[in-house]
Amino acid sequence: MMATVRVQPPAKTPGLAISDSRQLMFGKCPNPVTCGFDLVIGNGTVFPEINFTLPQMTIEQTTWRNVTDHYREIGEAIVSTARRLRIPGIVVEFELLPPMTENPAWGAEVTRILSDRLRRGYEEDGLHSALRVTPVDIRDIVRPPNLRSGKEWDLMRRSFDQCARAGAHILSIESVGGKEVHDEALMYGDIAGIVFALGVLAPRDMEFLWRNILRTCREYGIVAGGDSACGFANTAMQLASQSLLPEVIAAIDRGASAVRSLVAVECGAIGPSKDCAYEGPILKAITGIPISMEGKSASCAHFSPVGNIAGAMCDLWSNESVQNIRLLSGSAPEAFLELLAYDCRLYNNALNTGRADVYRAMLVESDVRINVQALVLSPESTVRIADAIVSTTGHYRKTVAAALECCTVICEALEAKQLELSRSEMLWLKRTEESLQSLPENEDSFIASMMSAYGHLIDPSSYGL
Amino acid sequence: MMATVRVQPPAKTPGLAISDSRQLMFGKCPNPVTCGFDLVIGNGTVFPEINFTLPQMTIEQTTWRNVTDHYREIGEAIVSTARRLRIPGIVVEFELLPPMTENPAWGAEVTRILSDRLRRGYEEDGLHSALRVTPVDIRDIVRPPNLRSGKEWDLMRRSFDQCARAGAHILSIESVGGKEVHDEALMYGDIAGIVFALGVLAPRDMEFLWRNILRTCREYGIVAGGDSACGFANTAMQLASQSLLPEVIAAIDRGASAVRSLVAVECGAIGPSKDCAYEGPILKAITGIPISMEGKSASCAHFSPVGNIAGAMCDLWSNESVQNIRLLSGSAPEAFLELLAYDCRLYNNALNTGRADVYRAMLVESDVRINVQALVLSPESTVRIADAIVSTTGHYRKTVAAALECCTVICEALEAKQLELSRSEMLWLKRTEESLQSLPENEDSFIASMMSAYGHLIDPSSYGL
Amino acid sequence: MADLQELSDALCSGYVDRVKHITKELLENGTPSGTILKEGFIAGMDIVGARMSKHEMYLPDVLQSARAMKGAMEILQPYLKESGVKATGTVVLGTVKGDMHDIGKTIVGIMLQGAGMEVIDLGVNVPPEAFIEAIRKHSPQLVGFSALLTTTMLWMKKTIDAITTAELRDKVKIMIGGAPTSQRFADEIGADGYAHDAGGAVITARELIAGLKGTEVSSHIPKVAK
Amino acid sequence: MADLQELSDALCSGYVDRVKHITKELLENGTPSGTILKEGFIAGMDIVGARMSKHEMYLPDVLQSARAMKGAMEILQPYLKESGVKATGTVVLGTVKGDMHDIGKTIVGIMLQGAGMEVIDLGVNVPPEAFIEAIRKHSPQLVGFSALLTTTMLWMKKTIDAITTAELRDKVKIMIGGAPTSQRFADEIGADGYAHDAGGAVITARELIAGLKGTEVSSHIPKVAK
Ligand code: B12
Ligand code: B12
Repeated sequence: MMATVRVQPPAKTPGLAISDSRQLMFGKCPNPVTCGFDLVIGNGTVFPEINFTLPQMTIEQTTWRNVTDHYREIGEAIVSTARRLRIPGIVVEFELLPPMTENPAWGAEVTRILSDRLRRGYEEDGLHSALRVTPVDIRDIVRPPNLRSGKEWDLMRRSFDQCARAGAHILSIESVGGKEVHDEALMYGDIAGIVFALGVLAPRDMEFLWRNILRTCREYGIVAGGDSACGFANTAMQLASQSLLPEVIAAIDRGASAVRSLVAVECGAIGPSKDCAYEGPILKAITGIPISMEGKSASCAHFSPVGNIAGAMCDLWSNESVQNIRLLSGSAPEAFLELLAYDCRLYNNALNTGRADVYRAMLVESDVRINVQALVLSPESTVRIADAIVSTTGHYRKTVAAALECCTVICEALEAKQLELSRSEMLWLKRTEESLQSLPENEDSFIASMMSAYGHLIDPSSYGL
Repeated sequence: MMATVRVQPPAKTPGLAISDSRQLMFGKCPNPVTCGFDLVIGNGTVFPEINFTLPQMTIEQTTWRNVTDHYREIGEAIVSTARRLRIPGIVVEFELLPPMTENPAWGAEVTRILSDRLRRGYEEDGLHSALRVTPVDIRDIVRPPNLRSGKEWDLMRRSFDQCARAGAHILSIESVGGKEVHDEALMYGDIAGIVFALGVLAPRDMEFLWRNILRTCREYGIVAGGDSACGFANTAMQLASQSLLPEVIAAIDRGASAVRSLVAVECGAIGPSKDCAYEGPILKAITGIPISMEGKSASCAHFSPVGNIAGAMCDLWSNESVQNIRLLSGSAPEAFLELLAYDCRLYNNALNTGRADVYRAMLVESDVRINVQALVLSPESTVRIADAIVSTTGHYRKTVAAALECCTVICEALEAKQLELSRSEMLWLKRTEESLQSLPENEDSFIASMMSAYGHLIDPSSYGL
Repeated sequence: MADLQELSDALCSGYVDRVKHITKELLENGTPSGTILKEGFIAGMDIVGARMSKHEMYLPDVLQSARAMKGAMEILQPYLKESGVKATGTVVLGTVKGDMHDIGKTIVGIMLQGAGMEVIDLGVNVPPEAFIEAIRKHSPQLVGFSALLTTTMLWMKKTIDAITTAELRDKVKIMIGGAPTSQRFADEIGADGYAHDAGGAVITARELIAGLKGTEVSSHIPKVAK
Repeated sequence: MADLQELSDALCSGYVDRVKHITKELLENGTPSGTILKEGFIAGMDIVGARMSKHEMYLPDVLQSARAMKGAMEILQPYLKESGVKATGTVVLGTVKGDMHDIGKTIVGIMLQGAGMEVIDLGVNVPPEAFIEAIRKHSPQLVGFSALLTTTMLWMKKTIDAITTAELRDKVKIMIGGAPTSQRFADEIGADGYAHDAGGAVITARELIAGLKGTEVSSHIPKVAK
């Protein structure tokens, strides 16, 4: 059965698809997506998105049989758990590991195994489902990274193509254009360098990359899901969790990173966005696409300060990733799918009994006052950052506007005693806001100054500079 | 700092401590317990109870150093996670493994490691906490089990004593008196044998066992927490989840098993009851003690059909048990403590903002119509079963009354179309109800008939028969 | 005159007396005891096992059929001995040292009996020496280990090593099971087979015993996707 | 006349020019270059490392101090060479084959430099041969592996085996890190050390290098409970 794709095009209004924060609700979005085996995402029901990876082993010709056994086992466990818990619908994400993109046929073979098992689940148990496939962005294997040509780029395109042919329903990627500058700027807490990476370099690569991905999606009639700022904002979140960076930097980076992720939608992606894209709510507010989010359910992949609030506006609820190892009950993917399924029963009960507003308020209030990264993730902050982005033009200015709006939101919360920050965090907030305010209005002069500081790290032609 | 125990004695009213099901609420109970490092359980806040076990290794003299390293590592991880997530209070459960009860000094050594780490957490971070220690009931190593004398019984008493001295704040156990009959009766779906085990044998052993445990607790000024029907109702739940038994049997077994667990409270236990005692709500309704429960959060230990409803009336929220193995984020105990902490933020937000009724309704409604085991766990069913238990005398008649009330609750739900059961499940419900109704009113004649069928499995003197 | 089909049906329904009655009738009419065993009892129990694996039959009903078979076997046993028909296999079963979880192991034992095997159940907390002693005494084709604790699983490995040291390893096939175990763990410790549940245990046991005797496995139980 | 204490304070505050100025002044007044390195730079960076481990100093401030030290080292280097003072140690660092996670490894490299070590960073996706070549070329005391994927961790084992086959194993100490790794994993694959974060990496690196040279470890960084 060919995957049917009924697509409502993203609202083309200049403003926001959702301008009232009370409408930014889990399970509902202006532009629901139908894909895979008759799964309708964002149309009144929150579904689990189960994500899994290999245990401690290498991926080589000699271990490939063992690798495919793991994915067959996981496919079986997912469908039987869905049957046991009467899960109505599910997105299964297969995040390729590097060798599976370097050998496109390997990634395609696993895609086929999972897609066929879901087809059988649909035909035998009536399980609605869709398979999201996320090839690896291997272009930064060479430094400075060669993003628009070369062996890696070619392998990546073939990986997208062969996975699409092998039965993927949704394509996504955690792209790394601009990361070579962002990593450096992040370590020095240099907001100008961060803006150069997120507002100048990344959008240019995203446009090049996602035009290609859309071509593949149209060719095979499958959905272009979206990108994730994992290499940017999640790195910042991890550094903050290791107390290597102030949390305000991670919060500002999160808001600013929405602009580069938005480019995927501008190129034709229709969601669901990637689970580790915590900037998802901002994309949903601007374009109305359904989004996948992760929080406490992803404690198996990394810890986070936004365990509950991250779910306040989700259309899919994910566990980010967990190895196929045995716990006392069964495999870890089975255990985390049970967790996701019960969380989703609460979302859907709230939606079906008019309690959605109350439940969303509980999810937000439980985290928002405890952590600055949770503050910028609240529905209210989300709409304000989204509004700042659409109220200016050009990815550079939009990125600066988003970052500044984050600073304003944080300052207001501090004044209203709704948030507390340490002395050093306050110092970094002030220093960062001042740097942002002193950035040039004109993009070209900004690029010139950044090239002197960071130019040695990039290959300009990879960004069309 | 000596663990302070401020105890409100369980309400001595002949009726129920909680007779209105709306009062059976998470985080609140008539008889809160203060124990450990100034932790107040059941007095308006739900705390996580983190439970953990060893990975794949043997416990021997040669591996003992490695064993204690694991528990030191776990203690460290728990306190640092509590600090990171600002968890106000926590119960840490150390479930001994057989060699640690067989060598009481081993169990005591691990108790000391964990208790000292929690003391430091209290002194340095202000973390309120209590350590629950659960020695192993090793008396059924010999068949038929010798419950009131012999080497095993002696080692068990010394294990309780040495763990109490080594810094335990709460003592619990999953006792197995009557299991030798219950296992057999369960396999044949023989409700009479089940009642003989739960209503005649188990209560007699519970009384003998818990009198001894109370003596130890009073001697060391620590809390007698409670028992768990893990060897009875959880075995039934597991058999039902493997489709080896009809779910109605597991549901009826759950209700009936409250009577034997109640004996611990009758002997002086004041809670918190054990996390895997899903009969906890019935104990809370009758005696007002605080209870620990587990649901979706225990998917690491075993799967269950009561993931959300199990939390509707909990005072502690537990993960049952997980090995100290690495996930992508950190250790599995850290990952599941983060999960428990975020779930508890929702309970406590609901309690502090007047949304408790709404949230409890969501937890109940999400499971209650999908599964018969969830139905008997609802607040309404809980109060009805509790009422049936207190409305008659003698453990035998109480057990029959509880089982019959479960049948009635299920039949009413079926008639009201609030539940669906397969044809074979309906058949088993009818057959079981009829057998229960035909059981003799007089306990002695019941015992006589049961001894002919199951007498060969037990040592009568172990039950004072 | 009742035939083998009726015997197997009566067995599936667990009618203890009817099964005994038909068994006697068949013997009186000269039906070979081996045929009654294979095409009556074992065929019937195979259907029971298949239904259980497809969750169409609960354990109590399965045990009722097993009880019926056990009852009739007492009648058939002398005839089988006389005509030299041996049980399809002998299995020594036990929960390894330090572990007292037993209900899973017990269920497996009953199902193996239902498949016509002679089962010697050593109970719980069984040290390696006890397994070795049982192997020498009963010379089984198959030894089954059960464990439910991560801290007793490795006693399966230690027991296999002890059996190897006692130079008995090539005399028996070894099968394992229990919640924390898996096929991967079985391969790691050098066991010959693993099964997730009782239904699987019968299939694996048959394959291993047949493998030992080099005969083809004939069983009606569909291979359940593990 | 500024003294070593002021040098170390200026370093902690990351004042690049002031650190260069004081270094020149001390050299002009005849303070031995080795003393300036040890009691000025390394002492200062040790305080920075300690503050970072106690979460009192963020990475940007730490890197500012590292930048200040790097700047002044250019002045000090010729004097050190002249008086034969060698760097406290040479470290070859890299993310193993198939893995492109690098920021963690980069941070560790910077901190090791701050502790007075010469760091050769081989980047990402580094195959065993490249590590071997770097060992032969730079003859480091220490080799550091980083990995963040469960499917690249075992390349740490393969690289250690390759180093052993190349008969270089006893010439170097090997230290590992990265989210999925642990002390237990380090022991399993025969590495000499593991550290959970950059602060720990400096402590472990010092211990391993000292162990190699048989000298006592002198460092002001308190042992952080791993
Ligand atoms: C019920 C139960 C008990 C009961 C005993 C049940 C019984 N009658 O055997 C009691 C209360 C006695 C008990 C005690 C303990 N338990 Co317990 N228990 C369980 C529970 C919840 C279910 C086990 C069960 O009865 N399953 C039902 C049966 C039918 O399934 P099964 O055993 O898996 O068997 C099936 C398959 O495995 C297979 N199979 C089984 N054996 C074999 C053998 C072969 C050869 C083959 C082919 C197949 C096969 O077929 C069977 C039928 O389908 C498990 C949870 C779990 N995840 O399993 C914990 C569990 C196993 N117990 C656990 C613990 C910690 C304990 C205690 C130490 C707790 C304590 N401190 O008191 C003690 C230790 C007792 C001891 N000395 O061994 C932990 C183990 C943790 C770890 N480190 O591994 C578990 C996982 C629960 C938890 N806390 O997470 N337990
Ligand atoms: C950010 C991130 C990325 C970024 C890269 C970040 C970077 N700049 O390096 C990008 C987006 C590129 C990325 C890509 C991928 N990633 Co990634 N990523 C992460 C994430 C969220 C954080 C990693 C990070 O930057 N941490 C911050 C740094 C500072 O911490 P650190 O690396 O742990 O380093 C510290 C310590 O480990 C230690 N240390 C580190 N190295 C060393 C070395 C020595 C010698 C010593 C002593 C100490 C030491 O000190 C450091 C400082 O404290 C992790 C999650 C996690 N749990 O780690 C996933 C994670 C590692 N990634 C994962 C995956 C699956 C991938 C992809 C395959 C996804 C995909 N299909 O695109 C690709 C593969 C890329 C590749 N070819 O390797 C999985 C791994 C799953 C598995 N099977 O193991 C993880 C766990 C996330 C998840 N999905 O669960 N990722």
